Amino acid sequence: MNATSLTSILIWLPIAGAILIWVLPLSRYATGSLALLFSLAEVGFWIEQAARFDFSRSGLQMAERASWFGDLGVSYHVGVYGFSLWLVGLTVVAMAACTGYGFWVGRDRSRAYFGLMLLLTGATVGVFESQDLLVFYAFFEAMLIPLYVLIGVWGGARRMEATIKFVIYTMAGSLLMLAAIVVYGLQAGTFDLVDGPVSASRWLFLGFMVAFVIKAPLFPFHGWLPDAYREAPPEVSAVLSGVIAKAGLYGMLRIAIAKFPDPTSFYRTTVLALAAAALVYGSLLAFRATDFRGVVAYSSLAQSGLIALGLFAGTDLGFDGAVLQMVAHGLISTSLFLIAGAVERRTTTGEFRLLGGMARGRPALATLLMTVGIISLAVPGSASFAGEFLILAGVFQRAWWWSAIGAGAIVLAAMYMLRLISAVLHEARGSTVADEALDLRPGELALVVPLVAGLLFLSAWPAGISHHSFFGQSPAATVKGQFK
Amino acid sequence: MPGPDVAWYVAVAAVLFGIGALGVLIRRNTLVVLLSLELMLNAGNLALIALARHWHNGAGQIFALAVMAIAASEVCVGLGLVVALNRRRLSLDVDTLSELRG
Amino acid sequence: MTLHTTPIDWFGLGTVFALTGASFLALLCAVLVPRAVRRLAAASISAAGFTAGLVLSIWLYVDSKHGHTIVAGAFYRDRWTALGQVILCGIGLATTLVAFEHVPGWGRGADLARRDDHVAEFFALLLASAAGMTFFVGAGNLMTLFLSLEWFSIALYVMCAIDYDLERALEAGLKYLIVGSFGAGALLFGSALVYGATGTISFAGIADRVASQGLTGDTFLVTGIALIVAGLGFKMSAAPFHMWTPDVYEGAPTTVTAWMSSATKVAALLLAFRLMTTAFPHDGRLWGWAFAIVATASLAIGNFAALVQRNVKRILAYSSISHAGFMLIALSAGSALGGRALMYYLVPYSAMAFGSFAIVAARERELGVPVTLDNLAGFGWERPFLGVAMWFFMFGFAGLPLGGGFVGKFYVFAAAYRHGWVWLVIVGVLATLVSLYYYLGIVRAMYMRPSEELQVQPGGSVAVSGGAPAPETLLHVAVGAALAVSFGSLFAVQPLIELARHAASALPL
Amino acid sequence: MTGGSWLCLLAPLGGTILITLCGTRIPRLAAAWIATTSVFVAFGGAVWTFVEMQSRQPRSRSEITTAWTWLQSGNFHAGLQLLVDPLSAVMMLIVSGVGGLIVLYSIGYMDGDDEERRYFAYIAFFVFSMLLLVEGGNLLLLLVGWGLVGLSSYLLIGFWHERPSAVQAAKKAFVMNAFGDATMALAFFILIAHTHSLDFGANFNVHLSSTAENLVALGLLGGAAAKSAQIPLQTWLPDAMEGPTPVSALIHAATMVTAGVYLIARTHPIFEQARTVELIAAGTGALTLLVAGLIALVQVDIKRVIAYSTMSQIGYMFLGAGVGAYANGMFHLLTHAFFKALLFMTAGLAIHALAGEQDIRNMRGLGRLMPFTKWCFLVGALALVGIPPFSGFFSKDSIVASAAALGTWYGWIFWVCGIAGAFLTGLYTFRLWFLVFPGEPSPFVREHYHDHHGREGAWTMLVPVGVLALLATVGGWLQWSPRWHPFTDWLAPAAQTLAVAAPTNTQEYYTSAATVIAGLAGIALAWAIYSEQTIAVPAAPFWRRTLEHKFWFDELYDAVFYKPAVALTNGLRREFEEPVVLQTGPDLGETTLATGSLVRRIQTGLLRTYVLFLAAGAAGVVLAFLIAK
Amino acid sequence: MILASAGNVLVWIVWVVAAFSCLGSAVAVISFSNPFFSALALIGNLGSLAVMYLLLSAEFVAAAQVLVYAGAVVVMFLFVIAYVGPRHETPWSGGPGWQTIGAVLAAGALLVEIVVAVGMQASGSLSHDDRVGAAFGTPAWVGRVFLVDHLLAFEITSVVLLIAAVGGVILGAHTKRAS
Repeated sequence: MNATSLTSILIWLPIAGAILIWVLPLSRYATGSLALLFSLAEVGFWIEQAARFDFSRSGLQMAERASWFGDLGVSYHVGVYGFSLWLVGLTVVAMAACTGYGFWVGRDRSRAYFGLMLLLTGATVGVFESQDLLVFYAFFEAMLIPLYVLIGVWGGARRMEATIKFVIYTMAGSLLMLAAIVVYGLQAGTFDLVDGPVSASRWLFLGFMVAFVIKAPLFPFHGWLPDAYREAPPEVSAVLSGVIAKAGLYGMLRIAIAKFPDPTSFYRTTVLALAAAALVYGSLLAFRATDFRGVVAYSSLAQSGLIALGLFAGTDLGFDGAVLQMVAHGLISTSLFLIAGAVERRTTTGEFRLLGGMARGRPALATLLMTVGIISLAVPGSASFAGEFLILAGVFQRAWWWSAIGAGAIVLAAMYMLRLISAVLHEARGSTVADEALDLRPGELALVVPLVAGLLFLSAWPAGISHHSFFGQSPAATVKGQFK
Repeated sequence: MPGPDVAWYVAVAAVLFGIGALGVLIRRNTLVVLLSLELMLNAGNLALIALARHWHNGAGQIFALAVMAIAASEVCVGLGLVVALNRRRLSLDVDTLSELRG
Repeated sequence: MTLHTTPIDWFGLGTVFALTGASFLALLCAVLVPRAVRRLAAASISAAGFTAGLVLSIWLYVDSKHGHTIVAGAFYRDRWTALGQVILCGIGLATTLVAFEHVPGWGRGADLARRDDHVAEFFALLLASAAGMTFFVGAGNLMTLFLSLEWFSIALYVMCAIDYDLERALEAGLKYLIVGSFGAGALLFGSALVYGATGTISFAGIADRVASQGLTGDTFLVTGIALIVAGLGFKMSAAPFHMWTPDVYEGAPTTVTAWMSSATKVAALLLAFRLMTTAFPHDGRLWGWAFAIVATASLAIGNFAALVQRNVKRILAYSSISHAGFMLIALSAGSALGGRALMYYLVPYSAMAFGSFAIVAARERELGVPVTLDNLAGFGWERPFLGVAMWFFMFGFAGLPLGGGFVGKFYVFAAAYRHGWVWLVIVGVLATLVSLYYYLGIVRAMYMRPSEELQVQPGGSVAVSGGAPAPETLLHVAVGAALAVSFGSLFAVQPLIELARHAASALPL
Repeated sequence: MTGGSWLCLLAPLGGTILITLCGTRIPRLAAAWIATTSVFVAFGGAVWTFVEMQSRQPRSRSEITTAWTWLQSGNFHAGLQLLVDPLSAVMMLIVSGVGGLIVLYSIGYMDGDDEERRYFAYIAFFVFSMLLLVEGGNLLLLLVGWGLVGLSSYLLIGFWHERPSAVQAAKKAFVMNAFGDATMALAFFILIAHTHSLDFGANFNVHLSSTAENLVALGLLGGAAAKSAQIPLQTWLPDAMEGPTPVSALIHAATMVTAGVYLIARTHPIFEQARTVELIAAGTGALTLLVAGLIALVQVDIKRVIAYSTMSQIGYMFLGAGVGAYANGMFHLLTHAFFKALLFMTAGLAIHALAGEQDIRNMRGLGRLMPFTKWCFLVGALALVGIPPFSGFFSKDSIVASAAALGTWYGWIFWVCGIAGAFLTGLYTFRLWFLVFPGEPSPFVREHYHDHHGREGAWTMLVPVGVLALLATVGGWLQWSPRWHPFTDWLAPAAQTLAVAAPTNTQEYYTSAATVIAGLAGIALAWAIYSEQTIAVPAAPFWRRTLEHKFWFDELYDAVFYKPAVALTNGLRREFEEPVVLQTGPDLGETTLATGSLVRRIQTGLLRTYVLFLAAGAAGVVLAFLIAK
Repeated sequence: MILASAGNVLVWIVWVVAAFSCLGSAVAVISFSNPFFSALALIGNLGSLAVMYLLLSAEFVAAAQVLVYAGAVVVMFLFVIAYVGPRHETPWSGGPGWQTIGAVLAAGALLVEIVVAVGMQASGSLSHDDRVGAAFGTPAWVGRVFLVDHLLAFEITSVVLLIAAVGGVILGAHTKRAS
């Protein structure tokens, strides 16, 4: 199999799997295993892709291109850059873990469920790989379709409001992006992201940014976030904050910043301000949130802000740090939500006042939650420390106060994450924590441990990503040069 | 054969059209509404024939003839509905036929 | 005296003849074929007729590279016509499949003896209306336009009321008839005025006269155009000429609604595009703006009103109004791109509209009552295939990239932008946003309710036919076809656009 | 030489990983011994390094070894690299040596705790982090170690996680250190912005604008103060005594808390370019040593007394390093590691024997039952006060002398503070001594005392105490500045003492005299008050309360930082998040639906209305056309 | 000459009478409360229209008008009216208040607009000319035009009529249906 076809395989394999699962009348168990098989195959193919990716070569790699409809210059054009490679990896790994979680907890209506999970996988990979604006938009929207049903059917008590709110919020942004895409594409004569020229139009920039800041999200566009993260089934929340949110940030990097250099510098301060606001605001609210998922939800808001800070710093360190942090935080929040799900399965709640003292007698749970939590608060030496350090060092070169704010927010991060850890694991035993509530079972370990292992590996060698995301010595120059 | 300008005929047609429209708008009896529709079609016919005279080509007259047939068909179906309604012991008052709304 | 009768290009009218002939045959069934097999016979004739029509119109498409008028300029034989006929015949075929199991008369309830009354006539009318539409899309002058309009309109009036035991059916029929005749009256008077201004009724002739005699902006002409716009606006059910739509769609038998909502729009929009661009190119500014405004109104009213409906048929009716608005955007652009956009949009749209109404029909039948958001609960789990299909159509309507609706919207916006109307793009975008709420609402009703709310046992059915549930195989086939079309049109954009381009090239753009 | 350093660094990490992976599959004792062995292996590595370094010329005693590029971006890259030079060698020896003894000690101390394995994993991890801190070959790696020791200190303070107080103390410690980390990080950002690098060399030989230099130095000082519990970031240390006593001995006395001193010595070129800031560091030390000494006077928890004395002794080290006498600061760090660990461990013996009792008012007369403990504690106390020939004497006095060597007005202020500190040290140390050990055992003691198989503790506990007692006695003889100073010479290539801070012998002599007299005076006063009761403690209720409230630092921070933050957040959530951010979407939705029902109203169901709309529409279009044509 | 002018006057008189009776009867159609009278009034309207067709030299159409309309359509009306029985209903009544106002406004607007349009046009292209062939409007001529120029229209009307008949049968003539 030649390398280029890997790109398309990664997109269409899970979608084919979804259709297969919908068609085949299999038992729940068989369906789950089949879905798991597909998502593991995805991981395998991605490893193959990463192995074949040539980091010493510039420009797009493993590109495939076929005209979709020519009269408007729209083509099915997919390929990977360094940073998209990492995000695809994050996607397939996280989705595999979450699919496994769904299998482990035995979701009912399994055929629908697993089909949608696979569909989501394909769509998300598509977002990170597509190199044509309309294809990008198509996948960007396609992610919503399974999410809407996944939250609405398998979610919590207030799932319906949550899911409608989520979809309409995000569509509000992305539809404006569609308008912007139409205008950009017809002006440029092509919708191709690689050949497309840069544009100086501030309106188009804003049109794109609206979609991305809602998806990421940045303050104050996160109205959908708390409900969605609380009401969705844990594995879906994991995907949402771990992977889907990254699509918005990826969009900022790949489209908003790369294609609109002048507007970017014009609105830089504004966006940086929004990002910083998201960082501080999210950290503060996470610090006062009263439940497990609430903390993680608002911390994801803060993290989105941090990453946006790095992206819009527009400096070498900023870009590298942002990509690194995207991957790191993706793994972190995925594992955190999965652990949250495990806790809720045992105690039926995520409310702090009902939890506590779970560390005693549950070493695996304690160790994993402790490890992930500590990595997520960016203790020096961890992957997320590396990411945040680069981001803040990068934005420092823009103006010192951004990194001052960031540093302050990191202290806040320590406060809310330690609060989370001790509220769940430490002090007196919570009223809902029964002795029978077991430690993590092997099945759950098999899902979370690989993610944590990945995090530890990144902690040992963050340069593995930070130095392999953009070709050349200066990421800023690479971005400016359209990744050529 | 000199006589009033074509414009006068068309004007009459216009007025007739307006009267027919008014009839449809202010009458509740299905039958009268159908009659008013006939008036509107006839207004169209008059205009067509007058203008056919003006351009003295046949299209207008043929059009008018065809319209007569059409009018007849509409009446046929319309009256059929009236009969059906009547057989269902329903009022022929169009205002009472408002089960479907909103 | 010798009479030089006009030469008739029989083949050029092949589709129309096929359908009309089939219609007559079906009518004969009503008297010649015993009741026991009448439904089967009539349905088979109808299917055969539509298939023949399909084949012929495809053949016509291939064979009519250079479009021209036939039979003394009464009819256009070109690819625009042929493609429209292909779409119409396709819908007709699907309608036949659904109708075989559904129409007329679930309204007549359990009285089996009378379910098959007028079944033959129904198919005859279906074929007749289809014939009328296939003629309508090719109409070459104002007279044939008016006549063919009445042709299928009258057939539709009767079809709406064919469940004449139901008051709502009669009400729908009467409303449709009266409002329709009023619209026809306006159209007629408008044609008269245009005729008066130019002295001819053939589309091309009008344009020539206007050009040669500098009639642009002539009082009669513009007044006539205005009245014609109103008359056609009624047929497309575009606001503010839309008011009849929800009521008629709700009252008519659902199969008929499916047929109307998809086929009528195809015919009306294609004809309108041809008429405006062929006959009135010089007043493009006027009707362009008019249709833009009408489009905006339709988008606004259709979507807003749909938000607060409970009855699914009404929701879909309003959604069809809003989609008329989308397609009118393409029409108002009046460019070659607009023509392509319109032609493309119609394919997934009609598939989705037909499919969704067909699904409603199935639900209606198993419940025996009108379908509302409440009694739709659990449908998705009870009828997996139909549920998924509905899910599909709803997301497709909403413009999510699950079907061709997405590309259609994109094309329409592109046409509007090329025409320099960014504001129209924004309007469309906002309308889409609003529409999400009710489309998602239907999906929510189908899937996201607790199972206790299930209406019937999965696989079960409220016995229309007394015994076991009807398998409704044909309906599933039809829905599957609609699904295939709306899904396939997402991937097969290029070929479809090629067809549309050739079709549009027949128009003087 | 580098081999030794790697071995030294990785052995404890290996221990941690081994224990974690084995989990509950190995007996507790096994875990304990794995940890102990790993740390002693590390000590072996340190010795190896030291010996190799010994054999080299002073100029060539510094070597950097890189494993791989840890973090890289653009033209900035920081390797995973170790720097071995005299300074780090000393620290390696202290950390792994004292650490080894303390881990050994905790085998006995932690015996019977049902989460022993976790304890030993943590403590081995701490040793690893501390070694990473002192061996780190560039500023980034130093920061990594810096953060990791903070982390392990958090883990160990909160080891008994059912105790809310312990968890709170752990969080407090971590957050305050995170603040220090943040200021250091900011300092590093400045360096990166200027030099695109965090290598020691690149940043030590570069000359930045004085503002930049001062900011960098301030940032580093913030980190140092947080880690070493210097004012104003000192409040976490006393609470940290919630942790097990060996932890207090190792982390909060011997090694981690003194890292600030190491940092100043390590980055002295930066500080020297920002001399003002360096002197501020010295001032901080001076202030802290007084304040801590005063607070120690009124504490009743045996470990807290020692904790405050730790703060005060680190104050001395800061003073020394601040004025530029890095070697003296480091030397005091060394001796302090011996005697303070000794004090904590003897206190631990007492606590262990009294089943966890820590209130010195209940301990009277313990010495009768625990003679070994008693004498060892006395050694530590004398070393602490700085009575010759015990180690404290040699190191402390030279620091005060260097202050005098400055000769400037602030130099003399520092000098006075040093002397006063010596007096306070004598006072609070022997207050402790007289309250706990001499005299008849109190009923409480008799009731709760239990020995360990007839001994005062398990041999694993007694042996380290003995060794440290020896070291606390002789450790200081390594250098007596007026006469011989091998330690200073050894450190010279890494951290050359500033000329201005090099005291003359006379200064050395009279300073020594003064400190010893002050110390003895303190001891005498303690004897008079707590042993003979000839002098009564002055009531001075205000001052007493002030000291008991530790000068109200906690209350201050609570009121200035924590409470406002909480109020702000609650306000944001109530006034902004819920009503605005979360509600806007639904509100818009409501409005839309309202519009919908409005539109719906025109659909009256009346046929004539429909016709009316059609007619009106037609009329409208006609009118529009007639106008627009 | 005089005859001609007299002919002119005569034409004018006939026209005026026809026009007024046409409009008058139209008004009557929509204002009688009894549909039966309305139907009768329609006959008058059709008749006067037929006269105008004659003036416009459309003999055949005039004849057809009388035959088809007066002879067929209206008769059909009358039958149905007799069948469903008299149903009295006064104009301007019922419906929401704004319905009536809107009705007048809309219908009035249409009327005025078109009349204005006619007026604007009358000065221009709608000037009268009398040079029209003698054959114009004769049945033979009409037949020729029908079969030569507008064959399809002819066919279509037949189809439409058939459909309408079928529809009428389905809707109107259902036996044993009254359930």
